[in-house]
Amino acid sequence: MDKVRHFVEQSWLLIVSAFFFGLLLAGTDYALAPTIRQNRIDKLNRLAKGLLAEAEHFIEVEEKIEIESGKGKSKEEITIYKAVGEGEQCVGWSFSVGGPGFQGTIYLVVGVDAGFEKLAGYRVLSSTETPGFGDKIKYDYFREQFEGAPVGELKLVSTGKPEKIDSEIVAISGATISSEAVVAIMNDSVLQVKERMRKKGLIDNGR
Amino acid sequence: MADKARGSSDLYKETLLAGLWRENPVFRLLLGMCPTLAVTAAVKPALTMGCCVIFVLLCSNIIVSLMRNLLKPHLRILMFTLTIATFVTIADLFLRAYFPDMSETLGPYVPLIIVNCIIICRAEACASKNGLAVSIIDAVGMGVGFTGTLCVLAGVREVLATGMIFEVPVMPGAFVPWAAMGMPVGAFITLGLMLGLVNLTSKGRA
Amino acid sequence: MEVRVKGRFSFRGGVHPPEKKGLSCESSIQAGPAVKEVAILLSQHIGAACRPLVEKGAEVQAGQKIGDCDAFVSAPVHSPVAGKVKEVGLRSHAVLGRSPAVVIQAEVEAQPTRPSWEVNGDFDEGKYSSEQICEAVREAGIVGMGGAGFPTRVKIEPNPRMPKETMIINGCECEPYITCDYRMMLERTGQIVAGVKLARRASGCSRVIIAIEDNKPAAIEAMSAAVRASAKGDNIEVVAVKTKYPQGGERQLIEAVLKKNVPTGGIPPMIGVLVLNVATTAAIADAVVNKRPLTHRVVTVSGEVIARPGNYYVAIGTAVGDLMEFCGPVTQKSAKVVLGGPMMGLAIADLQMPITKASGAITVLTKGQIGRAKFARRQTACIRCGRCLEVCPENLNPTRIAHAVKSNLLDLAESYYINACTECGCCSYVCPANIEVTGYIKTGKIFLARQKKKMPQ
Amino acid sequence: MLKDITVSFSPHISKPLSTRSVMVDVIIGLAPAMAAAGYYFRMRALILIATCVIACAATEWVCNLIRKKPCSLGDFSAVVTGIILALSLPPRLPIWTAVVGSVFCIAIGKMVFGGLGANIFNPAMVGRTFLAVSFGALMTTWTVPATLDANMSKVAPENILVSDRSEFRTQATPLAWSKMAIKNKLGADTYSEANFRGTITGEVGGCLGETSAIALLIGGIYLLIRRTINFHIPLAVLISAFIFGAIPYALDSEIHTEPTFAILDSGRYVQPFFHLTSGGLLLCAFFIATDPVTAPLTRRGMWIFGIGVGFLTMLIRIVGGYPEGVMFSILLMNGVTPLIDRLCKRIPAGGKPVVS
Amino acid sequence: MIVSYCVSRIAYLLFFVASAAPGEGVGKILLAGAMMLGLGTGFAVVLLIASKKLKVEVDPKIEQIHAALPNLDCGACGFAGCGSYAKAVLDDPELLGKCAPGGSEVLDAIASILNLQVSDSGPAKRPIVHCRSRRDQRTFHAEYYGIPSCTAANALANAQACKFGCLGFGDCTRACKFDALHVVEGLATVDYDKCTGCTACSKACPRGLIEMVPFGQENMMTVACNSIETGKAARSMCKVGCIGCGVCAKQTDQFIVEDNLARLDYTRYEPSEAAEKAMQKCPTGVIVYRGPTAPEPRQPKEKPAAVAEAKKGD
Amino acid sequence: MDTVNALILAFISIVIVNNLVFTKFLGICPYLGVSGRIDMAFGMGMAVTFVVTLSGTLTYMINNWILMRLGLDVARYVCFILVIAGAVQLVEMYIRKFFPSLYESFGIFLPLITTNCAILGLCLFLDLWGVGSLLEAVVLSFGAGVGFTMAICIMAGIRENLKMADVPECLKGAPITLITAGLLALAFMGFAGMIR
Ligand SMILES: Cc1cc2nc3c(=O)[nH]c(=O)nc-3n(C[C@H](O)[C@H](O)[C@H](O)COP(=O)(O)O)c2cc1C
Ligand SMILES: Cc1cc2nc3c(=O)[nH]c(=O)nc-3n(C[C@H](O)[C@H](O)[C@H](O)COP(=O)(O)O)c2cc1C
Ligand SMILES: Cc1cc2nc3c(=O)[nH]c(=O)nc-3n(C[C@H](O)[C@H](O)[C@H](O)COP(=O)(O)O)c2cc1C
Ligand SMILES: Cc1cc2nc3c(=O)[nH]c(=O)nc-3n(C[C@H](O)[C@H](O)[C@H](O)CO)c2cc1C
Ligand code: SF4
Ligand code: SF4
Ligand code: SF4
Ligand code: SF4
Ligand code: FES
Repeated sequence: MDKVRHFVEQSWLLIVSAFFFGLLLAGTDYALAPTIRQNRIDKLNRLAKGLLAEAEHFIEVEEKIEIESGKGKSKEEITIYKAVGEGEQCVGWSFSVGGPGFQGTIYLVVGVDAGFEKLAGYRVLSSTETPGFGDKIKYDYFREQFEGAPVGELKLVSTGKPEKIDSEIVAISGATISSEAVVAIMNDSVLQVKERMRKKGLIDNGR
Repeated sequence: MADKARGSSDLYKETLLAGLWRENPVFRLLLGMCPTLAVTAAVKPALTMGCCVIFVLLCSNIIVSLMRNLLKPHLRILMFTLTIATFVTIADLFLRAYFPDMSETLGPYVPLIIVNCIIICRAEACASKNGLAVSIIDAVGMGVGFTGTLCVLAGVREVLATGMIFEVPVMPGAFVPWAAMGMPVGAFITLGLMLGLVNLTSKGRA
Repeated sequence: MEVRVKGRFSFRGGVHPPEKKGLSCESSIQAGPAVKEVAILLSQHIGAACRPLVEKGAEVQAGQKIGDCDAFVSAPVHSPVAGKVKEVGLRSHAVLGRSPAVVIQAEVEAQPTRPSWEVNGDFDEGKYSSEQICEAVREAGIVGMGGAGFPTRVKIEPNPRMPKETMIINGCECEPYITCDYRMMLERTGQIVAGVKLARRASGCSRVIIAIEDNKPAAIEAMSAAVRASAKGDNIEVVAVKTKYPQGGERQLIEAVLKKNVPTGGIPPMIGVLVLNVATTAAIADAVVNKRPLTHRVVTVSGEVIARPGNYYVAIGTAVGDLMEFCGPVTQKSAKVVLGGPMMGLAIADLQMPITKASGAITVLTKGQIGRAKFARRQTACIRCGRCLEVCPENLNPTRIAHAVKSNLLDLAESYYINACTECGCCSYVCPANIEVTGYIKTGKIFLARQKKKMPQ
Repeated sequence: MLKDITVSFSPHISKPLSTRSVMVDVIIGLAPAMAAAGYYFRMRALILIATCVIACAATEWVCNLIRKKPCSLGDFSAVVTGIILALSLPPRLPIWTAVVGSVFCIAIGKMVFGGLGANIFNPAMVGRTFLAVSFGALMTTWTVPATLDANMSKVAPENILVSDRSEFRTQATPLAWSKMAIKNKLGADTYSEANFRGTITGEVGGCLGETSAIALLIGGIYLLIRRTINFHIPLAVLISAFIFGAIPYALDSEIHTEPTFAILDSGRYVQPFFHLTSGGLLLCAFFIATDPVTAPLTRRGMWIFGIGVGFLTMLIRIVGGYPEGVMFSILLMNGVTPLIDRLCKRIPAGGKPVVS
Repeated sequence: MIVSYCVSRIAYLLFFVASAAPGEGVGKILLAGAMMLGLGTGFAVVLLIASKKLKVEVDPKIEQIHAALPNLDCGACGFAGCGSYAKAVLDDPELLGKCAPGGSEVLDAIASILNLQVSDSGPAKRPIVHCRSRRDQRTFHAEYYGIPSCTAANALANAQACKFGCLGFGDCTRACKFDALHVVEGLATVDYDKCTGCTACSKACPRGLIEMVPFGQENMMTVACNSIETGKAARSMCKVGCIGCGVCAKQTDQFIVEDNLARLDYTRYEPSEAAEKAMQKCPTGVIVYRGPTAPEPRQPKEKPAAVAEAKKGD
Repeated sequence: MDTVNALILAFISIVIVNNLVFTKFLGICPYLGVSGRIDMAFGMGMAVTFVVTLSGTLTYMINNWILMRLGLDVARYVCFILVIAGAVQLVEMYIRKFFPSLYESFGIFLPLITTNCAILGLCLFLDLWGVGSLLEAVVLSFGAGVGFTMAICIMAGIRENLKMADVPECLKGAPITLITAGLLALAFMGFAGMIR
């Protein structure tokens, strides 16, 4: 009994404040969690909206799409958003995919048209590419090359006119690896998504 | 600080100034180097980080100061850690809710404030020995000193690395950004040179 | 020096500075200056210094013992002249700075002449016992004449804990300029061989190797002939070793000739080896056979600014300045007076400093020879070129040691084996940055010794 | 009697060598490479070399002034640094960039550590890396040598201060091709055969001083003969680079013999010998890895250092993110040089002293 | 602005938590509270038990020092945490003051634990340099080129004629951690205001010139020479050296002349007429005052003719 | 085989490509403080390796098996730091009691490590990177420790050399160490892009 008393004497403060802090934390979390969740959705929406201008809002497609990433080493589940334009008509699709870049993984938000024929472009969700080098995948002049390019046929070249919209993507000077990574994501992953969606009949449903 | 004869306002002023310069946590005490290096690629994250540190420092100093007489020695550090971790979590949640971009940029460096030596140091060296007022002023002094340092460092790095400050271009058009300054190299070297400069201005501690 | 025999034996490292022996190698040993006053330093050897045995005003005979000490590692000193003790006071000493000396006013001012003594091949050392030889050597005050000045009796005396098997006679004379040993080998061949035999008998060595650098073919020839002609000379070999500095350093010589290394911090007897300088052996013979103490020695005086460079038979205690003057007017161009050779010798400041038993040479150097850069203190920082490591015969890391000393990191210097350095100077010689590597090492050793002494408190 | 005599520690004579004479030797050794640079890249080469040398020297002078130390330009090490930096820059780098690199390499690479002899990292490579990291695009645009490009003006272009894109034709370097071949899994053999001669004479794209293997070899052999450098490091670098270049090459030609690649001669990896003559490897082996200040002191250390440089270079070239790995491998090995020196501590000739 | 915004948000949050709606939210909050409670209790129990069971006996002084330290384990001292620093300071008091966060308070605390105050037995000892000769008052045989260190110069032949006097390369200056000793015109000179009597300099001098002397007075009288050369030799080497003439010893027996050198018996020294007179009478002026307010030493009385002579004869 | 490969790659990547000190700025305080001597640096490195492996593994388990399941993400930081602090303290006491010699060689560094952000940082990064399996978490944590040891030993070697250099007075100590670290970080960029 003595021991218990001693223990309580020693640590009552710690225990009490632990409880109090726990309450404080949980309360804060409870209050802020919705905002945080909303933030994430907002960001995706904002990025996707930039890609699919006609879209009014996005609907989360129930079914998850599973693709292989990292040269078939692992599988990834992807949530697809259907972009709905005027009159509840599908104007395109948007989803987020990742792939290995120069240093870390590059996560992109990709937009495609309703028929999965042409790319609507991408936005960088997160990346750790070198500032001043691979970082330029965030720059408009590079990204704009993808807008309207055909799905799955992109090719990286080192010289050419970036302004021209075709399957040729002009690499960022001094950062071919990052450029390549983006092209690879836009080719492989998007094709895979297209394949799976067609199998699941999602694309035709969307039409 | 035991010197009661001196006016308390003197004491406050001294405590405040100590944090700002004489005992500046980064330049003088070499504490909290990791966040200093990690978040100073640009001014904005540096400022955000600084504010988080001020918040946590303030809260933890207040709490520690209030319970300073109840603390048992061997559970002291555990108690500090618990307090700090709680407030850091709150700060982190707050950032995530209201400044999501910054939260993403700072990444795990916000939770790392938990182990930031400055905070434990102040809790131990100041708050657990002093009253509420002094602890608060000390927290503000130290926090602002830390933030100021971070911003100076970040300012230099951002201007050289991007030609911009607060994402507003400030360098002449022909300026080619020095990408290295935005990378670890730039962080280490800029901080090293700045420390050297500070040492130079105060021969006493060089 | 005509045909060169190619020296077979060598060691790792080392340098080859210009030999400059031509200045004095042809000059046979001549009588040195007549002196009116000699100052016999009481500490001319490694070990305990002597106590003076005479007082101011006392009359002394030539060859009279004037200082002695009971310590085992020590050697008595003798007066080279007859005269009167003028003073027992401080005189300049190349190592100790100022040191007590007995100053003797000579009765007559006469040039020293060597008593003539020829030893032929059938000299028989058998009639002297080991103890007799050792005792005679000690009484004569013989110390190593190769430079270190270690009391020879201590070296040759048999030691049951470290039995000596091989004796190496050091006739390398690897320092530039110096030719005194060379001339000794040419002119006192018989005496040297007799001394070798005596030392062999005293120490109980079974094998004797006389090592001579291959730039002295005449000496090799002369010594070989003498050994061949000598009775019981069959276990004495004469070998030519490669001309390279510091071939004469005993550790290097042993490595070259026997392919064995003396343990670091150890001494040759640990591996059963005894090394004696040729001049020392000559002195042994003189002491044992003729009972003559060591009061004179041959000194090379050389250098481009010396009018009459050569080898002189000099009374120990003669002032360096007097000897230099005797060799002709010295021009003002001289920048440094070195007691010994230019690689290991000690630069001296006070020309009144007396010659000691271990001083084999006086070299006078000009700015030109020292090297302008060195003179102008034109040092740069170490460029870590590694040349000093390459030439260090002790396989040390000289630049590391020197810089540790410079930064006062004595522990570090010790961990790089500072005490294994023999101070040969090769590292400083090659350093392109003109860093006084050896100087720092020497200084470091002093620091360390002082620190150690303080430690126990 | 004698006046003005002096006293100092033995030895009293020294070899007629000085830091300056060593550095002058290196400059002479670099002369063929500078000449080749001048031949292939005309005025551009001269201007870049002059800029770097002057900027390096000026920086050193200013640093000494700030520290109130005696001027140390006399040892010429800043000149060597400047030349080596210039020789490792692409020919059409703007002047201001070269100046920034020079200032960085002397100020941060050398003077903050205490000047000559104290620096841990090779200053020229520090400068080059800083430039490569900061100004990636400028540092990876390569000019066609004047002998292949009739358009290149024989004199300096007027607008030399700005990097004018129209002035030169650009070309990928051998190593960029080799990297491409690794990615595309083909074309390595054809390319290396076709361009091997170019890498020997220097008639290919690349940094000022790296293109001509022959000029570098001449200079390197001069230094070896003069004993300014010893052979351990160059040999170790070249041998290990060859071996580590040969391993994937050998493995690859066994695996990829399927006919699918028959269109072009198969080949993912260039021949190991091609690796030696292309890129900065020869310049590195003879002039950069041998920088005494930043290399190990002992011979065993030199072997380890050289092998490390060769290995890391090939690692970066073959599996890394960059076409060339010389500067990184030099810096990395410089960083571990103190540890190597410690590892290869010399034991006295008589063995370790017995502790009593 | 941002701050006020933040504050208002926090206030709002606290309010929100307090009045949390019933249901899922409260459950979660309570779960978190319970969790933290559990964690806190658990750790408290484990640590308390562990600190009992796994106790290791250590030197109580280490514990005391450890307790005095901030216990941040920040490594600023260069040691692995406060514990190892505590141990190290105990062994080597020179390491005092390495704890940056602790500052002077901690320094004082540790110092008192270690009993570092100088024990009060007799007057404090301060160094006296037994040489008073400035560079221009000495004779040089040659010029010394080389390592600027007294120990190095002392190991070489006597370029400076006097083997006993100050060499002026400042090994002592470098040894003094308190900036209390400087070489002035080739002579080591103590700044008694700064000196703490740590004895470092006296250990550093290769010539043993610096003696730690009990300073009974503010300024101590001393024979500022260490040369045992005979009078004639001493004169030829230095204008202000002791020639062992014995004039001082005739005035008072506080002076002892031995081996051509006069010494003051510091333990018996007290200011007296006789001592003052000895000082006046000393032909070379080698008897001087040393201390924080010591007057300038006087110049030697007679022009030492011997010096000029010696020079001619050189 | 594939998993083994992946683990090896993960290990190499955290040791050299994503070295905690040079790319993530973690553990700078001990990096500056304890890199003066190689033996100290090595001891510190071993201690960090040990603790980081332990806490990386523990926090991974707690995070994935308890916190995530219970939806208590909010208590993550508190839990992490308490687990680290408690575990370190226990281990330290244990080693000190039962393995005094081991304690002498590296145990003395243990308390220093609790406030070292490399430990917490690694745990947080493991969470951020979404590490897939416990095995990978163990390998990554261990690799992080090895990377730290390498970095601090290299720096200690360099600093032993710098002790003999004429570094400007105002740059001595932390400043020159930081600059050197910067140049090392520059050198380590050579490994960037190696493992993708
Ligand atoms: C400091 C530095 C950072 C780099 N960062 C990137 C990067 O983020 N992305 C990238 O693809 N390449 C990056 N590079 C790699 C090089 O620029 C590399 O030479 C290039 O990717 C190779 O392709 P190239 O054919 O365009 O030269 C970087 C290089 C350096 C020196
Ligand atoms: C670097 C160095 C060089 C030496 N050179 C010679 C030399 O040339 N001739 C010589 O007799 N002794 C030379 N010595 C001295 C020998 O090492 C050794 O002490 C001597 O030969 C022993 O003989 P001793 O006692 O008869 O003098 C040299 C010593 C050293 C350290
Ligand atoms: C000494 C030296 C070192 C070099 N080190 C590197 C290096 O580490 N990384 C690099 O990308 N280029 C380096 N370069 C430049 C390359 O050798 C060369 O230009 C190469 O072909 C790279 O071209 P790329 O980046 O366009 O593919 C170096 C050049 C020299 C002369
Ligand atoms: C053989 C040799 C090679 C050198 N190589 C370089 C070099 O690659 N880079 C450089 O900056 N300096 C070099 N130097 C010059 C000098 O060592 C360098 O500036 C020092 O690193 C500066 O402390 C070299 C010097 C020599 C003797
Ligand atoms: S020879 Fe001189 S420059 Fe070369 S490493 Fe040795 S000390 Fe340094
Ligand atoms: S370190 Fe000593 S033994 Fe080695 S070369 Fe230098 S002086 Fe000779
Ligand atoms: S007192 Fe001694 S240590 Fe000081 S300068 Fe004079 S000789 Fe040198
Ligand atoms: S070293 Fe110590 S005793 Fe000597 S002057 Fe300085 S403080 Fe005084
Ligand atoms: S702030 Fe990172 S270890 Fe101290």
